[in-house]
Amino acid sequence: MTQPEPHLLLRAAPFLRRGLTTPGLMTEVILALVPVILAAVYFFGVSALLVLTATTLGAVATEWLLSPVRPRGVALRDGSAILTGLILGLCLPPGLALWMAFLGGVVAIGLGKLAFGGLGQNLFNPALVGRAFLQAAFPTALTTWVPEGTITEVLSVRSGTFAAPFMQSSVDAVSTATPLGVMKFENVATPVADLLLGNSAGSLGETCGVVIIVCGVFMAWRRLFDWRIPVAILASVAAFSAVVWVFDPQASPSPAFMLGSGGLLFGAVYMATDPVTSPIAPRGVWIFGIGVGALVVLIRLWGGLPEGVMYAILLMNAATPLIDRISQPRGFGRGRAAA
Amino acid sequence: MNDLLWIFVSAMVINNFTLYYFLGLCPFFGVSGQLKTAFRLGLATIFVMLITSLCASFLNAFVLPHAPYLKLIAFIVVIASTVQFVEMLIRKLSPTLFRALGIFLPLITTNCAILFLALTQTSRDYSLVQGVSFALGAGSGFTLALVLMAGLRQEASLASVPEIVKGTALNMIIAGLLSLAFMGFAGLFSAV
Amino acid sequence: MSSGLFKLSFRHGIHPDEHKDQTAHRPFERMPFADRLILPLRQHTGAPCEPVVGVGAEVRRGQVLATPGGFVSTTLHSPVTGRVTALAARRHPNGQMVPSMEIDTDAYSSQRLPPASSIDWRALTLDGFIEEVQRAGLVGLGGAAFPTHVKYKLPDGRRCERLVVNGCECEPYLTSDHRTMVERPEAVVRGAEIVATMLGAKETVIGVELNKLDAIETLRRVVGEGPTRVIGLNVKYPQGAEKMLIKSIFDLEVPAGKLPIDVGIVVNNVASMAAVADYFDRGQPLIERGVTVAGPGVDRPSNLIVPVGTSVRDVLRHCGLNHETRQVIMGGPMMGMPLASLDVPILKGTSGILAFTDEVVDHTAEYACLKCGRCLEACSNLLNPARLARLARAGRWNELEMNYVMDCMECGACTYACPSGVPVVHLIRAAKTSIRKRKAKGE
Amino acid sequence: MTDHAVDSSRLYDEFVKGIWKENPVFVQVLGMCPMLAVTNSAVNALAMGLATAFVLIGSSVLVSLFRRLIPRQVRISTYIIIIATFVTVADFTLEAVVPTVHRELGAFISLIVVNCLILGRQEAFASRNPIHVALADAVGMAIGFAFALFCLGATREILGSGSLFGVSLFGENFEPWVIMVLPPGGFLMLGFILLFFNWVQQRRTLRPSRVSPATREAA
Repeated sequence: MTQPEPHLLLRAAPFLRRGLTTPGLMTEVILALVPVILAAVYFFGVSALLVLTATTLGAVATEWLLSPVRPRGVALRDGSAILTGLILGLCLPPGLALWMAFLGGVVAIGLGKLAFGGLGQNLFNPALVGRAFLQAAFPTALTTWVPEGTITEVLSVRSGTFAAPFMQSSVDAVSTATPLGVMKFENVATPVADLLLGNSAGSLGETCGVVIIVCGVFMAWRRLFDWRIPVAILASVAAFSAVVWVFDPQASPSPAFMLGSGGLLFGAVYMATDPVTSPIAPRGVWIFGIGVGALVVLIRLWGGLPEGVMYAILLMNAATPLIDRISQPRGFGRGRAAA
Repeated sequence: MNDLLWIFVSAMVINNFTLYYFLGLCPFFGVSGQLKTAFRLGLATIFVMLITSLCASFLNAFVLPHAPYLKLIAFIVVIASTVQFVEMLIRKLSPTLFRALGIFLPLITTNCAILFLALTQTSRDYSLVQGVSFALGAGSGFTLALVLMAGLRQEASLASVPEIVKGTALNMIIAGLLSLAFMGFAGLFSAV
Repeated sequence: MSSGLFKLSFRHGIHPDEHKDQTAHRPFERMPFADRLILPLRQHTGAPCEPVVGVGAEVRRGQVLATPGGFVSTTLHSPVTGRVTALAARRHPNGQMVPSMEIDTDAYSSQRLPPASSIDWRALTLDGFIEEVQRAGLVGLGGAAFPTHVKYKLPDGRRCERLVVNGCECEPYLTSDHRTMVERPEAVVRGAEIVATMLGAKETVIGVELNKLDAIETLRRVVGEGPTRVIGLNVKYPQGAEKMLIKSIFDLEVPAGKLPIDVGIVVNNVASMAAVADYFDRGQPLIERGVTVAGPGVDRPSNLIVPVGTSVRDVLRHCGLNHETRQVIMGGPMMGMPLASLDVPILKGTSGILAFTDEVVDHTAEYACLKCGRCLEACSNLLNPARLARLARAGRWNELEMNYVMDCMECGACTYACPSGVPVVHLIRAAKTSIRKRKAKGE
Repeated sequence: MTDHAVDSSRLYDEFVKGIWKENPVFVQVLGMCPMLAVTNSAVNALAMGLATAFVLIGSSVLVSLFRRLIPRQVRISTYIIIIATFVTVADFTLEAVVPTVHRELGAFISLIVVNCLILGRQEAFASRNPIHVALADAVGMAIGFAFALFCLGATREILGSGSLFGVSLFGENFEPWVIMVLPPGGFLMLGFILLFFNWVQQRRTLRPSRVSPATREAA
């Protein structure tokens, strides 16, 4: 008859959880990156893997060393450092000197994330901070593009890849321009099919549009990000560039070219969608996406740089607190709809 | 027309006074803790810059050719007293506007951005209209940077920033990243 | 059937697993009278009631033990025939020691209610009716235990246009309201009829979620072609919250800080309606209630009619409490109370007792908030819980109030939805308490 | 102690405080405009530091000298005119002596006028102290300021150009971190230096509490 008194757990309501966890979501995002990584390896061979390893190592090492979370290494469990490293690596050019890639990972986590207190506290997308830092620090190295490889050259690695730390990576004879560069400086558009299939020069992750779109659809379906962000960005880029194109089809690129070229797809799917640095409410998300789209078109068509996705996202990251402020949910029973 | 647009855009985002020339950092870091104050200070700055630009054009046309060594002193004295005068005028005419912007006016006068505006306008030989465009661009660029900074700082104030980064170091890092983001505007409209 | 197929709902909210099949088809059984009952003098929101019998008094089942200690307070009746053995502080389910009455059951009594005639409610004025309801000891049986008669006291200048009967039972696991609707539809409709007539409501709507089709059907059969409508609602938590229910049925938002009566609506729980009918037709005050006992920690999940004051331990034993139980919850899993001890009584407002084992106990580790917005999409109060939680952590009281923290009804949907395991609603609850304390101190 | 000893130790304190404990840049965070704008190389930083030192010392002496003659109501304007005069002198001198540096510093030499450090010292110190104390304070602050400028300029030049005072440090193959000579690098570098400063301060405050039991035992 006597039953043991169960040792009762005292935690306040609610007692049920939906069963999603942050590490789980991160793992899924990393899984959704795998096809893009594979595409990068397919087009750029071993050097792609090397760059990705270097950035990821840089990111992980910094998180391990500098994160205030104790015991050491616990901060790595959420997987965000790996994700940052991989995304950073995918927006770097193949054949970049590995010490630069490593430095990028260090800066991304150290400056972009830990300085603000770690995961969830950063104001700018860490991977983009790393990328923008490298771009500003080593403009030449970051804009030296090797032509997309062929299968036979899978194992070939640029000689500059292994440059000693802080030393220049000697520039190979073969270098080429990205479709956006060609467009900007020579006004020649690369066929859209080539852009989507990856037959063009560019950063590791950005050349093969089809893979990114497929992964993006997967992530939207799994609700790993707010689908509104990429939709808003791509739609606004298409809309703004269409307006310009209609007025001056000779000198300006077509909307299709704008969508397919450069880091737009990659940025819209993997970088702008970082929940920490994008607005939280749907209305704010639309503003954010349209803002990114408008800035991309502005910088690409009238700016001094061929590509503006990175800066566009960083600038909108900066505006995110303000957007959040004006797009707060209204509160039940407040505002117009209240009886 | 393009020329005016370029002067405006250049002063506003490409060579943003704060994020590119490091001007007006005292109010930039001092006032950007609160969004509302930041915005008001920005508006007040636009206003003072307009007055400055007009004053500088006037001095350049009528006074400085005769006494170039007086440039610095003339700018400071004339601009400060004009702003003082306008401040009194506003206080008389619109107490509401005075409460919103007026208290900032004397503060801004001693801001290096104002003096820089006058000096640059002079050294670039801007006409009156160009000067106004320059002042408007610089002012709105300052406001933009200030408001963005205020938003970011308010957000960061909720974050668990490490003790050794807190304070000025964090502000510097935020400003640095903002300045990095603004590099995207480099060369904007220069080809037009 | 037509109205049941409309997409009636409110914005946001969550869809937790229902877990209702464990007990949804188990008819009410009567819980045997326990040897000893503990009756806290405060089982409702408001002032505690004042005892009118002393220690040693012999009491009959249904006899008044304590009278209301104010308008927002109610009567307490004896659930058994027996003897008052103590009037002292006893453990309340919320963990505090509160003045309570202890009654030892008379083992030889038949425990039959003394015969009472029905009350001619049609002859009562509204004020007389309110007094009678208070005399019946009725409180909201949905869980909040707000004295029912207080809702009927219409503020000056307000009229009750519509009566809404809340049959949502949106909390997972709980099925006692469901069973009440299926087994006693006449009582529910009858109670609603009494209340609607007394309040002068022109329209009565019984809102039931569409996961209880049998209840909808049964109620519709009883209602027939009368003025009362039974409406099926899309299943979503927290539809049982008054304001969400009103939004779902009438597409009407009760303004923040206002009550349903401010838009001419009174909302009552279905079980409360049945209790009203019991009192006015049979003279039975609120001395027992339907309780769902469920969860993997009990071997025989059931719906029980439990005399108020029965200890949780007795109820769980009756249903076969097993050794794996790690957590016992009074109420639903979203808004209920965790129990530190099983020696606490079932209260008038107790809709369920859930025994959770390790499998279902929430072990989510906490990670940093990623501002993913899932809490925002869960919040039917249209707030920004992520921001509120961050502000609460930083102790920014003014900003919290500017972000309408006081509107939060603590339904817990945000915490449920959070992938990072942030205790969102806990932080908000604590912040609200602090703000109230500061206000009380400051003014 | 004689009056003279008190006086000289006070002079020393006033002199030293500006260099570390109340360093105008690292601690008070004043005069940041020139601080960041001209510190992309060590030479520019040093030139700016010297120019500022000249103006600061000169105007401190002058203000201290005339401190009883300046009416309170117009004191700020008077300070500004005094400072502006010194700045004009410095501007023309630099232009004559080192025209290349003058060109690089551009308008920033003129902007010394509105450097809050200088005005702040006049208002807070020079106008209230006898001339030798004011001089000690001004020299200390000037050295502190120049030191901070130099630190920033040197680090930015070393990383950003791989050289110091134009002398290449790491050989031909060094890959410069261009960002360090760009505006963002200025903010970030100052951020890092402040961070380092905080770190040193923090360790200083932490150390006694950590070490004390052991020290006490040893004693």
